[in-house]
Amino acid sequence: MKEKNNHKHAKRYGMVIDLDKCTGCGSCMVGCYSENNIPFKTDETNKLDSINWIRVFKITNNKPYPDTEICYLPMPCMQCDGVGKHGHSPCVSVCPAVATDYDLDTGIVSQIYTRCFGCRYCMAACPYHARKFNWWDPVWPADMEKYLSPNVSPRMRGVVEKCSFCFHRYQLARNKAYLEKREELAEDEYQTACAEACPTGAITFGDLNNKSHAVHQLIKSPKAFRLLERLKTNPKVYYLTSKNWVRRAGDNYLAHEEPGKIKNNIKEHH
Amino acid sequence: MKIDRRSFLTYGTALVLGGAAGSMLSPAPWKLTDDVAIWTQNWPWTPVPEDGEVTYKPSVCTLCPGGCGINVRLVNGRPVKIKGLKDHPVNKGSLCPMGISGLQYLYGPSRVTSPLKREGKRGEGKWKKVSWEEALAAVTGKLAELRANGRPQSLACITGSDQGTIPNLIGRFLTAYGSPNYIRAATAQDAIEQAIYLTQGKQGTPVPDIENANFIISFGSGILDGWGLPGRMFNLYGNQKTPKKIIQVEPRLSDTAAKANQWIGINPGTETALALGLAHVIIKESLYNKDFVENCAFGFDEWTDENGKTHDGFATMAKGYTPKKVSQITGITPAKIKSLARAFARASKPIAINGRGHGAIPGSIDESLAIQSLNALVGNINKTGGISAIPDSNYAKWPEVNIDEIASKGMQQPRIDGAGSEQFPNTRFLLNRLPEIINSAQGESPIQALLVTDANPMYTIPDTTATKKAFDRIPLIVSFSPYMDETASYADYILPNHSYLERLQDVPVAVGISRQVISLAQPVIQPAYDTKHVGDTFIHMAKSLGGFISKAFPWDNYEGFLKEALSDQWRKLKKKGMIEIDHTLPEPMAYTFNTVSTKFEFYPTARNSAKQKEDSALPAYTPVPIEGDTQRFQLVLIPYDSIRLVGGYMANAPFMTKTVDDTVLKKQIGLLEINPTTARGLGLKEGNLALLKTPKGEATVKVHLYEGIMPGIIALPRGLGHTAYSKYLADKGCNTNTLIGSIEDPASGLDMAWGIRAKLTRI
Amino acid sequence: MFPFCFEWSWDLGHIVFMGGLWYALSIIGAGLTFAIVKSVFDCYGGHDDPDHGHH
Amino acid sequence: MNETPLIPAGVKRCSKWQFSLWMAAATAVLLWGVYAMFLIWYKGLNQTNMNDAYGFALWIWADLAIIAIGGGAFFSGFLTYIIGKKELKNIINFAVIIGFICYSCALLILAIDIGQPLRGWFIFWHANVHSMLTEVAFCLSCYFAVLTVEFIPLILENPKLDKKPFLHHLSHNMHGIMAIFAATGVFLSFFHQGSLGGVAGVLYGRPFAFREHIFIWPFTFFLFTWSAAACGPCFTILVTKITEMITRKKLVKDNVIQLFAKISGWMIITYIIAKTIDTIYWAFVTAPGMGFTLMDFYNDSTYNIGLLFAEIVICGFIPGLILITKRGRENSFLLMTAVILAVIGVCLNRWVMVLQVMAVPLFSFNDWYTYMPSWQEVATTILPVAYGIIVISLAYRYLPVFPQEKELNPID
Repeated sequence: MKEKNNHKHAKRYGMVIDLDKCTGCGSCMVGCYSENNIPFKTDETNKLDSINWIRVFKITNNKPYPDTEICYLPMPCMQCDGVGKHGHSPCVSVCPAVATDYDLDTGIVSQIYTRCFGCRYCMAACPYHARKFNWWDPVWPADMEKYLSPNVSPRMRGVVEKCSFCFHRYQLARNKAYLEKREELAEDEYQTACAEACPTGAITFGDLNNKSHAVHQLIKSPKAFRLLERLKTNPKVYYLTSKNWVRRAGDNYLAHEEPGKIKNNIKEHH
Repeated sequence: MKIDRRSFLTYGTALVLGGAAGSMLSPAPWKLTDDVAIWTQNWPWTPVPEDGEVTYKPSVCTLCPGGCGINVRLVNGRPVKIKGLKDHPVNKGSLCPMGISGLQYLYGPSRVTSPLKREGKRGEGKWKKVSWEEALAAVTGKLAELRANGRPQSLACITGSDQGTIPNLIGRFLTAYGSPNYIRAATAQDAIEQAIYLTQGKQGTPVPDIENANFIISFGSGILDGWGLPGRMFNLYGNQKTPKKIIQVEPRLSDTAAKANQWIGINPGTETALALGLAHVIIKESLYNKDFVENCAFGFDEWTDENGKTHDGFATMAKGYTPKKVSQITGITPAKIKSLARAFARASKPIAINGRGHGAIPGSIDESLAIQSLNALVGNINKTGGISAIPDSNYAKWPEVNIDEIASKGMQQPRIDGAGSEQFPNTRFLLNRLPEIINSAQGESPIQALLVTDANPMYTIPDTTATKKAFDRIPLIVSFSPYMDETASYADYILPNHSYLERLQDVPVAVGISRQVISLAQPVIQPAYDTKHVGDTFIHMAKSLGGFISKAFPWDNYEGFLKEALSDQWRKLKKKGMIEIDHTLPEPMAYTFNTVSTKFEFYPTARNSAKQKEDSALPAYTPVPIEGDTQRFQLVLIPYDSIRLVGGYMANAPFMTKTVDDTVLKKQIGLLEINPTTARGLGLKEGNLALLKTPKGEATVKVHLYEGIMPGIIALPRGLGHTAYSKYLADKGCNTNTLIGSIEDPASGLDMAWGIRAKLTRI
Repeated sequence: MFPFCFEWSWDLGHIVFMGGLWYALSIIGAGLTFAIVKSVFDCYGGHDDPDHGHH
Repeated sequence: MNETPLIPAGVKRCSKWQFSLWMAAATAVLLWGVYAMFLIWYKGLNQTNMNDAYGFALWIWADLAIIAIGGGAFFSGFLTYIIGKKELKNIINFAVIIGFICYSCALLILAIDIGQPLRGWFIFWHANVHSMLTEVAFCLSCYFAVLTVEFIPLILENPKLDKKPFLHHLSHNMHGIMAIFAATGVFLSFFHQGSLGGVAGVLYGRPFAFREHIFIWPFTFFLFTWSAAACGPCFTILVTKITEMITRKKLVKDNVIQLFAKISGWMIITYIIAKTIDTIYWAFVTAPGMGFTLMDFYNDSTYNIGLLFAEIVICGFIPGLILITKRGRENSFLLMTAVILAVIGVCLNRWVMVLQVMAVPLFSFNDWYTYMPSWQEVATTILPVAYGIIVISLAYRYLPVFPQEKELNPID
């Protein structure tokens, strides 16, 4: 969590997922797998040892037929800003070997696979289960390693990995901009693979600090909320929903409490 | 000093300890520690993808008939990622998960990497790699033999699509060879196109204009579960300029139902009754489009034929479908029926669509007729936001085919599946009838050789047991599949096609009431294995067979043919990747129909199947029979479709199976959806193992309690239960086609089964 | 753990934590060295028979 | 080989054969654990039943528990060398051995538990000073070094080794400055016991674990140190009593045990009062602020409120009260009951602070996460027990562990 010089124009990349638009198709997951060289096993039905940087949950209002409703809830890494000082996300603060870091320029929580030695403390710290452990050596059978992207290194067994907001795309875009002698990236120059893959456009990605980015406006919507906000994790992934039961399912409330009416004492940055 | 054993031990230990301590002061252990750590960071068995120049190649996805534009990212010519093509008119950048997992169809353990000849028993999995020369010689030898024996009609070919030049090329091969038995796998389009043909007199691909409609009643169509052109449907849903109202009518809360403005649970198989009930309300309350009905339609009111016989009109018939009666049939309250009918009729651009789930099973002709009549009542035929049929396009110019005497004799034989016969005059293909016909044939099988391309009948034809039995009787089965699918694994020869990313192909897709997009799927990579373009294989076989057959194929290869057939359009297609054809007719022509009455026929006079000659041709609700007696089988099993599972001739890529929820598949066992109240009655709890029995078969399933399914109904997903491919898909869950048979529509011969009776017992 | 590791920064956290660590390590190291050196002297300096008063 | 010169003078030991048999049994169990250990190192952590919800599981519990019960070493050092309770010198050797066993096992388990053992040293090299785990690793290793230093002079007192002049002097000189080592050990222990508590307490994403902070330390930091100091001596007493039972000898005088038990009792009582206050504050202030009621954490069939009752009342107040009353601790049955309950209590506390933290669902649409360790995990967790038995047996046989043994068991 070292201070960096160009802190003044720091970005806070974030995501807004419109749950009213999400159809649960799973394109974001597949888009992420193919972008980030995510391996697969013969059996991926144990979701607790299945590597998914973004996983789409199916939640229901638990009402009997025919009043049942379902809602799909895609969950990438929330890229928490955490409480207090910038970068004190639940995971970054606990990693003993600085293998996960909060980038002050972008607000993105990184994971350094070659640094990580697999203590899994960060997984214990993350309330979203966004972090996945490589319990197995990754295997790409029958020439399948030929489709791997050179922009994301495949992970070895025994390390933790998670959604990086496709940080390599940011780096590629930055390099391009640098060569073209530009300071700023346009909104569409840096988009995550899941946002790009979402066929209904439910995922919007951009700099929360930048007034011209769509996300900046979207998070002001009364429909906007974040998951487990009350833990003060201060996530940069926002959700939109018009359904109260969905909003309620996104956090914990005491019987008398109403979503959206709780005083939230998280300090907003910038 | 004397060295005895004791001092040897003492000094030895001291030396070792001292040495160990001393070496810690040297750089060796530290260097080793560091090197070992560096080794763990670069384990040789963890691949390091090669970097290089990044390029993009646009193409078209042909994994399903959706025809979405794709953009393939390549590094040093190596495809590494598939994205949607932003400016493609079909999908505008949206892709389904299957399209995005495309690279797993390029490489992987289920690919057939060279021609194979069967060694062991059928389906045993013992193969011998053979050369293309040997494999082609063996197959053409057998084909030549059939012709020599004067039985060219005993050759059949099953394909997955009849759109585009590849299926046409294969059709041409069969014609020149002398077999009428070119059979395309069934889809829901078959029933709809027949309903359109009967009411409008027009043969073509049905196109509901989802883009411009603003009120959609979907009778079980999984608009957001993979129905129609999936990439396009998602895109339209996500980018609604003006919000659409979607009413989803089906017994299970599907993903489409979840996203719909309203989900109406209906007793499965009673959609026809609801459609007619809606018509009843619309007519009774005089909400129908009078301009269309009075000026452009026939048979709305009573009419008299040339023999002086009076026939009921549609309105007369609809009188019988009172909300009360329909409510009893469908389980939907009369109030809901009325308000739905009113909302539909009052909407500015309403449309009613059908084809359950992905639209794999055609359903009854009555259902499609009733729904087309509903569309006609609101007058949205052949207009923006409505429904139309696009004629088979003739953008490719084919030279005349001349056939020899043997072929001509063969072509005069009736089709094996009965399509186009007196019994089913308006049906083009009836793959579902094939197993039964072969199985009931006396003596030799009427099919002696079967070619299968872009289809997986061993998996997709309902009643797998019967299909397998039928295929056992066919002496030669040749698969052209690039993958070791169920049919390929049961074949005698596999002549593997290129995978879709290695293949040249034209892809026609209808995207609006009159707009057709012809895209060109261009190879993004040289063939990775010893495979051959299926078009080239057929051209090669034609040339080997010689004579008129050879003459019908004057081209060197498929690309040569395509260039010639597309003539001046080829360059444009090659350059732009796609061309658009506008089929728009001038206003008056749009409402002039090719029927006898030149009007839209609410009373389809062309409907004259053997059974219904005497009856009224008007659509009517007759309960679709369902197999199984209610005593033994107290539940009803319905299959459902999901966008994360491929239920058709293609199968899930490992990535897609990875996205499947653990409430659908757990380890190797599929989960069965059941309403908690029904489960309670059976003493079943979440996660219980149970034996599912139907009149057609049985399977072990796990119970998943789901409030979103009608009590008494149980559901299993399509697309699981594969027995072939690789360990990433095989033996996971169960194939619904092993549990559900086909129910033949007496009017069309098409499969109209929507489920089967079933019994569930806890293990 | 050393100032030349790139994670290092001269902030309060590092000073207090690493300070404590190196302090403890120094005490242990110095104590051990003292005991060993003294033993060597004791051994060769003639104090042959230290009492066992520590029991 | 005649082993008489190896056995300290003036004490009686069992026959070589009896001893060999005993050791063989323990070694068999040890080898089973070692086999599992190598299996895990070779094939990876897929050999366990841990998963992405249970990143921390049986091993971390075992680590925390053995460090807590090994707390007798630092606390007896503190009492003996800093407070000046000289009586405890008669049990401190044994406390050090137990501590040595516990800490060496804790380090071993950590080495098995991490996904990349070959670069486990990154925790030191690339240390993040803000992480509680870093603090644990450093203090643990340093304190293990201290324990080794404390153990060495005892080893050197083996009659055979004691004959070497250098080793004889070394032992003597190390004893001479033992207070300095003990003080360092106490300092390190305070921080690593505390930081182990901090490991759970700082997890603000885990409402079951999270506690309010004093400066940078959550309440659990202090509670863990306190409980280890309170219950560690109980484990020392327990193992001493077991050793006495097995050797059928009295090894430590009652006044020593009584003193140790009394101090432990007061520590337990004060600890459990603090723990109760902490629990109440957490249940009624901290957790509700995060949207949870106390019962949200205990509505599972396994993780029910009985667990909290067991930890605080049955394994907290009861042993504490027994040990602070003279009659209670002088009754050998009650004393044993109390020390066993206290040990169970501290282990239970470590269990819930590791396993229940993982088990509690944070979303209404998630179920409680369940976990059952694999045999490899069980074997490697039992390994320390076998290892401990072996080390204690060897130490007891060949080293003058109990200074009062000769006096209490004269042979003539």
